[in-house]
Amino acid sequence: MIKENQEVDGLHKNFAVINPCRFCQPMGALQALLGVKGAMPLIHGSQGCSTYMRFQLCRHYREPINVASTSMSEGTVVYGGEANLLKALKTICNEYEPSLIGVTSSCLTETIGDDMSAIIKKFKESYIENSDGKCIDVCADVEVSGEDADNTIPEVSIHDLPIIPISTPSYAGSHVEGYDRTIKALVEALAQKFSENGDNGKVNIVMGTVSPADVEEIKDILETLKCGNIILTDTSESLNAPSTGDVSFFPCEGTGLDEIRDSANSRGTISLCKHADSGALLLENRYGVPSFSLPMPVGLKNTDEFIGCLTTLMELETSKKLERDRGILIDAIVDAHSYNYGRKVAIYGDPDFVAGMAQFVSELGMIPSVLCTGVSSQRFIEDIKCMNHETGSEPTVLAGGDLYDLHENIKEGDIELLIGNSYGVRVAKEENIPLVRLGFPIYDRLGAQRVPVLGYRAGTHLVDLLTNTIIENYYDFEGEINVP
Amino acid sequence: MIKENQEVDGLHKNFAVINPCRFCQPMGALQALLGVKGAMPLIHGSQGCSTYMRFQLCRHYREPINVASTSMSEGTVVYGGEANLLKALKTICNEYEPSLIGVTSSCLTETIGDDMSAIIKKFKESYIENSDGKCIDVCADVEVSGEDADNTIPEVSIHDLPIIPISTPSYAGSHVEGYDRTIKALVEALAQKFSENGDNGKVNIVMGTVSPADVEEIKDILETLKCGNIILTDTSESLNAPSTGDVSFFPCEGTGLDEIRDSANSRGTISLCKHADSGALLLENRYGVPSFSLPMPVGLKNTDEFIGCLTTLMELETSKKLERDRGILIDAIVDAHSYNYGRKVAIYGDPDFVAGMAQFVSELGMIPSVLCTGVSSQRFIEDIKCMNHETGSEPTVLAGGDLYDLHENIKEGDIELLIGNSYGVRVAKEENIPLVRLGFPIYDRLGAQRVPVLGYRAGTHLVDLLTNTIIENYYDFEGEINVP
Amino acid sequence: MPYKLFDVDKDIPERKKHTYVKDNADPTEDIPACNTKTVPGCMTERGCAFAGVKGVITGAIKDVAHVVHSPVGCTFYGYGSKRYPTSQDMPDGSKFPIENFNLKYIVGTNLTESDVVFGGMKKLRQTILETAKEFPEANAIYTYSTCTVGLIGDDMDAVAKELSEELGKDVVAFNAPGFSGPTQSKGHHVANHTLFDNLVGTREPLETTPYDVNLIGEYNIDGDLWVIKSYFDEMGIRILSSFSGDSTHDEICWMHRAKLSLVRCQRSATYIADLIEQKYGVPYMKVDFFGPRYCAENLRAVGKYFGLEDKAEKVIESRMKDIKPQLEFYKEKLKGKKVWVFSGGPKNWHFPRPLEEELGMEVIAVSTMFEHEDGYEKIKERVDEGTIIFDDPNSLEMEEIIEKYKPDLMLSGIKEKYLAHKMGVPCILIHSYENGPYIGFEGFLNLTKDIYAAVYNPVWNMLEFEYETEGGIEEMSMEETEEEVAK
Amino acid sequence: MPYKLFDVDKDIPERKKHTYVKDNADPTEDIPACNTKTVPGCMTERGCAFAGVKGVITGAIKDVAHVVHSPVGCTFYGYGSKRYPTSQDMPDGSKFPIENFNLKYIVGTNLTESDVVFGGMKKLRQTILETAKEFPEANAIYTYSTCTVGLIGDDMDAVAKELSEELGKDVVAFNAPGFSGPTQSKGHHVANHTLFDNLVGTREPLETTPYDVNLIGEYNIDGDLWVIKSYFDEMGIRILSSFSGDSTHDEICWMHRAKLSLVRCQRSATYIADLIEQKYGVPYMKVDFFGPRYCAENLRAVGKYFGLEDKAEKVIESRMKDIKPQLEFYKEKLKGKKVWVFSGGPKNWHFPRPLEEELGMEVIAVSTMFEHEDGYEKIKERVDEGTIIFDDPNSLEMEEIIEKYKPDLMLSGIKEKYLAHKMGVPCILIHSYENGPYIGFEGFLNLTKDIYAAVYNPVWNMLEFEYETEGGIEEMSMEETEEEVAK
Repeated sequence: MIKENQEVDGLHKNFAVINPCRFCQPMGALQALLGVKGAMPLIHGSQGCSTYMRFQLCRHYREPINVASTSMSEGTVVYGGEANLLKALKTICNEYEPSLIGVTSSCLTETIGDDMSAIIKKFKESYIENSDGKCIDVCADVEVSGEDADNTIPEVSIHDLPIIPISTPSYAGSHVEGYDRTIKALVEALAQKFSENGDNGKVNIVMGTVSPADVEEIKDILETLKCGNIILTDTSESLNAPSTGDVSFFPCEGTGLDEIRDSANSRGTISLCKHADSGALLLENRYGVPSFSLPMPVGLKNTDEFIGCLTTLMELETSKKLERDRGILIDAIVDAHSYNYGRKVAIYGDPDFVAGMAQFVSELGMIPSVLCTGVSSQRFIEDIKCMNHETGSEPTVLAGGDLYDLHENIKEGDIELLIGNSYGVRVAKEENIPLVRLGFPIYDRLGAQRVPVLGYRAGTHLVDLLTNTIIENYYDFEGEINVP
Repeated sequence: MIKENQEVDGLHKNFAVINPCRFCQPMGALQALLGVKGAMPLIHGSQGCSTYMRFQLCRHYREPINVASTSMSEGTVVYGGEANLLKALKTICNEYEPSLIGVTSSCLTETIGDDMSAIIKKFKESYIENSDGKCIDVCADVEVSGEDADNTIPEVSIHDLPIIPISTPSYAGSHVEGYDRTIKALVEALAQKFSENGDNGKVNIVMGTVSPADVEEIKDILETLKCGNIILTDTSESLNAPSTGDVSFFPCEGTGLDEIRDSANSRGTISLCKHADSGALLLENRYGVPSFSLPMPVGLKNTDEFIGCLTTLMELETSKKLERDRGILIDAIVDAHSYNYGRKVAIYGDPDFVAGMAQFVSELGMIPSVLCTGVSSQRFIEDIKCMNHETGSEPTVLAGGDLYDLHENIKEGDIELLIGNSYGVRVAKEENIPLVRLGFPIYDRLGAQRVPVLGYRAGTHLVDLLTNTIIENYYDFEGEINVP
Repeated sequence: MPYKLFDVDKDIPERKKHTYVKDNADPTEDIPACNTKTVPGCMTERGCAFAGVKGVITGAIKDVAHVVHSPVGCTFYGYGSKRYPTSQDMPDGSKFPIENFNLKYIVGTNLTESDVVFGGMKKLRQTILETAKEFPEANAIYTYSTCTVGLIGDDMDAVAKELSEELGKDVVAFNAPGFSGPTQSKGHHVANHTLFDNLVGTREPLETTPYDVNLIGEYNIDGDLWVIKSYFDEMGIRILSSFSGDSTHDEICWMHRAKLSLVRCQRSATYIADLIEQKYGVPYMKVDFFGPRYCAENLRAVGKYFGLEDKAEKVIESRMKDIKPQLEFYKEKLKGKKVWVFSGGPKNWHFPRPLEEELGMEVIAVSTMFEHEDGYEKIKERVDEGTIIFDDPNSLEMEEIIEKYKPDLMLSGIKEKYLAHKMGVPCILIHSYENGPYIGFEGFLNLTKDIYAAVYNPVWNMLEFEYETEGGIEEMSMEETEEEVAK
Repeated sequence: MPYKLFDVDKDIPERKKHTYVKDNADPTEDIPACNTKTVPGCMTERGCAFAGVKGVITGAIKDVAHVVHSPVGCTFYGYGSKRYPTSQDMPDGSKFPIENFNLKYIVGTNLTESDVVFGGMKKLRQTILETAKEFPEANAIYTYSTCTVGLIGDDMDAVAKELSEELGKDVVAFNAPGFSGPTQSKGHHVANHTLFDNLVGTREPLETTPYDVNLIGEYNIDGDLWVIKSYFDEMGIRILSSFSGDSTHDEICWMHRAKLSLVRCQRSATYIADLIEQKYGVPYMKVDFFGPRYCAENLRAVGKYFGLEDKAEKVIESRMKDIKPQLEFYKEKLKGKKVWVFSGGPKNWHFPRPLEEELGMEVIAVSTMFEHEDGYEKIKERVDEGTIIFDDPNSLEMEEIIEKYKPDLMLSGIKEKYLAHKMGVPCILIHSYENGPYIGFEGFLNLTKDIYAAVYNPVWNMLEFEYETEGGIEEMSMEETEEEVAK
């Protein structure tokens, strides 16, 4: 049964969103920008936006997260945000010296209609490079006395510094669109064809809103296949960083600007998140880099599809290690099956995650029964319909739903397992269903950034995790199972 | 407080062992032999021994485990086990064609006093290689008709086949000694110095009774350091095998016989299990290969010690990846600390595991409060005393204890976390303490063979695991923690 | 020639007589050789006599403390053995204070080298005394010989006798060292005789009714006993004594007072039914409650014995109404699937017909690890022509069976399960179960569901890496690109 | 020159006036500039006005449904905010049917593009009606403006008024869009006035006593309120209304009937105490219960007001007896450790003296993100000379403080915590807590334990990879070898 928000009588409510299951666009923009080495995100809006989002990101990743704000306030709202944006750009350029600034809009600045591109252009044009490489004259409201001059030269000259406007109105779409638009904006602004038929021998991978550990798994797979790659974007180190005694105010690792520039010369782009393939399509349309939008490679079939697409595109042989990992995943699924089969599962989160995970639990013999995503996506509904056709399952699909809808639909069924972020814990507790925490945010456990789901190897750990949750909750017979 | 079994008044009982915390020696022998490529273990005893042990191994690893038996019975016991052992060797040689046979004794055959070396010698001496490479004439009690002849040539000629006797009387020591004796027997029988001052540039690593995933972690570390190595013994693939459609009746991967032979030419041997360093000492004494007995590298300090010893010995620089893994472990420990500090922990299992884990939980700010090992080991007691000296903790130490002692001592304290194998679940449930399943056997969860504890990276996952168990049980406040 | 030598057994021709292929023309006595010693070095699935006593029979009793007279190993291996839960209900209506006491504790004498030299009787004595002190709630203490003890010759009966008097509670010694007999079956035999000789007739039940039965050879695996009990309760039949699932020590002692003994597992427990009949004149009936037809037939037989035919019919009717439509669904799905049954003993002749009749499956092979002649005769009776019946398989034979006959399913134990899985064949645990109970009507439905799920495990269709390029992805994608660019 | 420009701020010299280094010679009015707009692009830790209303004040009330009039983002961010648990106890002795209702649900109007163009009032109306239907147990509905709504100009008061009548329960609109004011403090102000204007005086308490107080500005973080309540209970003082920890909607409505208001968080809630005093003549007293000395002093003051001095002493004595010896132990360990306190507002002047007096720590820096002049004056009063007091720090300043002044501990929020951790400095959460409550006597002991544990986290001694070779392991080992070989 497909239930789209506000379109179906089955739902209790038609207007209210209760306990939302999606973020706003700027959050997706941050998730993308935090994988770009040296990038500073700047939210053009009220400072609450960046603070709330930093809060969510900090408590999930347990990392310092830096997001600048133009700190719009009553006075400035009336006159438009130009002065604030100019000043913010100046402050960031002088103080933080990033390699790129990603400027995202917000509901506030979209509503007042700021033309960010124009303001950025103005900033660059009216920017006067004084003797010490700082910009000082753009913002008329600031006086700079001589004593405040500094001789440090920013690593990137402000002339050359990419300052990329990204339109992310919070009142449309969700963080998924925000992520998509950001990837697109990055390649649009930076990618360059270096020669007519140039081929850098690499594959571009658009990751989607996955965990750093997922990026690491994909990079490991690419490494074992000896496949050159450009990851869009690579959060694997920036959002799972070691303690070193130092702190960085933007990703000190991640996708380099040169890599993004080079993405136009790749042999193809694989988007592991169908909802984030706009960048890939742009590269295809503008530079002829073929684009492949795949299901999130969770579990056997979807990973097979990724590996198949990748090896075909890049003309690679699969590796022995990958084959072994695949065999171990099969082994785990087989051994786990008697615990798992027929278990009804509810999954909520981003559309590609939910679709991928639904396919995976089907492979385990479970029954995906309630699928909820906050995003109202036809593509998602198609994916689920296609999966239904193959697996014969008929889940209740909430596209554009919220956690309240999820809860209402769970009350109706005999759900035995819940998969999603920490916000579902209240549903889980009330219905006494175990919750496997996957997705974003996970704020009530440690190490969310270290839990991967993509690829065969992560799939095996996921089998162990899901099965052990089932055993813990439904099988414990004096702690003994299957003692012959 | 140190309590040694049968020596201290504090214990309720002086004779009975209730719910044992150790296996018998042959089990340790199997754990070692299952990491040798092509090795067939043969238990010289009643068939119950091999069946019971296979059962324990199967349900832990969820893999087919093959262990042959000489199937001693009433009749044969009276006359000694020679006939059965000869027949069993013949059957194995002809039927299974292994690359090595490890013959372990049992309480039965030790009690009747079989001289296994002599019997094996007799088997080899009286062995007649007939035209088809099979041995037929050794066992007088069997008639072989012409039609049963076979033309298959065994891969290893029986003349050259190493058949190694390992004395593992079940009524002395434990599986830990059995493991130790087996490693020693393997190198004693096989290791050869190829040249006087020969140095193969490799390090020997004695793993101890750890999980396949632990071996994999150690191999990964050695690989990142580009350090040639001989693993004694390597269960990483044999006990975590993929589904391929085929089945093997002995480890199809693992330490090769050539590697064991070459171990005499290594630059040193590091035993990651102090109780299994007899093989290393033999190599030291006989071939001058220096031996280092280290604590099990669980957590920061112990892994530092391993890496320090390894890099010093092998004159290596530490790798960037290792440094990053170490930094991430520190990061995790720091972030986890407010949940963990002051938590009282009880740990049970093999002595090196308990000592290593006690050190690790101390690093997390936890208090190792009850430490129980089934092995009555002075070396273990020294390790714990040494740790106490450094950390200031004063755990109750049960050396040679059982799970009943453990339970009695837990009732006295305010233990908040239990770490050990599945048998502790009854204690955990009765006292309502969460159990983190580590060690052997783990029969009531899936994927025990895929849970590593050694090295920095595994340490980080262990921090996540332990901390999340603490959070799950002691912190859940409507699923929210630390919401500012 | 009804006997067959597996290809892999060319070098152990003595295995040939253990493998029989059913031919309807053969005389009844043509069955596999069985209950003989395993060829040394063969990878047998058999256990030892100690396992037969403690692991199968006595371990299921809820209120007894078990002392294994052994080095530490046997004690460990005997700990937390079969999955036979117990309730805390005692015959007098009280509650036993510890839940699943039978699974929670095992005691050992921890024999060491000096005991081997000087004898272990003193240690046994002290250990039993400590056991009595640590577990005052235990209503009896059972103690077990093992290989070492069998060799050093400790007189366990003497210790047991002495301590029974000293402690004022029964202490019973079981003399079945691991090396006794060719299989665990020897242990069953010893356990039956020891319990009969020492206990049966030593206590009187609190009350008796005309409908009292001994349910013998039912160990309550995954709650099987409780399924049968629910049928009997509805019929008005009372289980006076269970031997030994969810049983108490006292129940064993008053088995002689039942009106009828019912023998469920006829391999492990016919002995005691025989002995009770001989000594006390209590008749016994062999019963089979696996599969709806056998279950119905046997409930009718028991009902008839007590004049409770109507009540038996009611039980049968109500249960069949529930399961029949579902079984029909599954039969449609499982029709023609090939199955290999490999159990310890009687399940090998309990299951083949139900699998064929109710589910349309084809039993291609049956093997057992400790069955005797009488069991093999029953197996042979209940399988179709061509079915392979073999005794005490080794691992190579198992591989050959799977490779050559390609069963769609195996029913066996955990040691065999992962071999089957590695070879791509689903395996359902049949000693303990997957999602049991498996007995009776609803139990057979449970088994059926497990079978269906295992056979239709979606992963079987994904074993091979497959990637459909649909005519070449690159080409296709590039075309699209060109189209889009052309717009 | 009491003001200081951080090295990192050379290009934003306007930051200088926000950073003050205490000099005892300075006049009182020398404090950091505060409560002004953040420099755009500075990495501020400040939040917005909506957070100030819902996240701080109204979200703690247990029986109210919250409707955020916003695009989905603000609704999500406002969901499950501060860690303020609520009991299910209602003033009339009944139980509110849903546990922690205040944390469990948030409702949003899900504004989209067309609402931005055509206005969102209709949607707000419909959403509130649905909320009333879905949560019939809610005793009131509060609805919140956000940035978008502030710009498109929806008249939320009109909707609230209309629906209050239609639904027969209070619907209250809070007009504090995110962009209002320089910090979340603006939201506190709006919340105070809105609650006062709309609710206070609209209901009468079920009963009154001579010892009724309003406890204002106590939000029950990690159960702080319940600690204070236990003291008051022992003293015979009743919390008539809590503003707003574990409070009910009705309690707010009858705040005018208390005999005395006690203001705990004087930044976020003095407004309403003032308003109640002005309109209803209920006097108020500013109180501080953090740290044993302040807590004792303030309990005495409250006791004195009600003539309950003896009872106050009893409470103080009993608690001090418990915690004093422990505090002495920790003081010995924490003496001289340097701490930087960075809280939202008042905790910055609640904590420095207790940390110094009770634990011997040295407060090297204090910073706040939304404090006003009066708060900074109090901070200044309570810190030693040389302490850096700075307003609205940015991330580079935080790095500089840590690098230059090397605090042993930071007290702050979660966004700052991981920055500190990365730099090797332990950080204790002070908005919500680590292992709270932190208020009162036992709460201060909790804080102390958390501090001790954080400072003495064993991992701080292991940051550097160290390996002691003790004169070269290879050599040593080889010697041993030779000895052994020589034997």
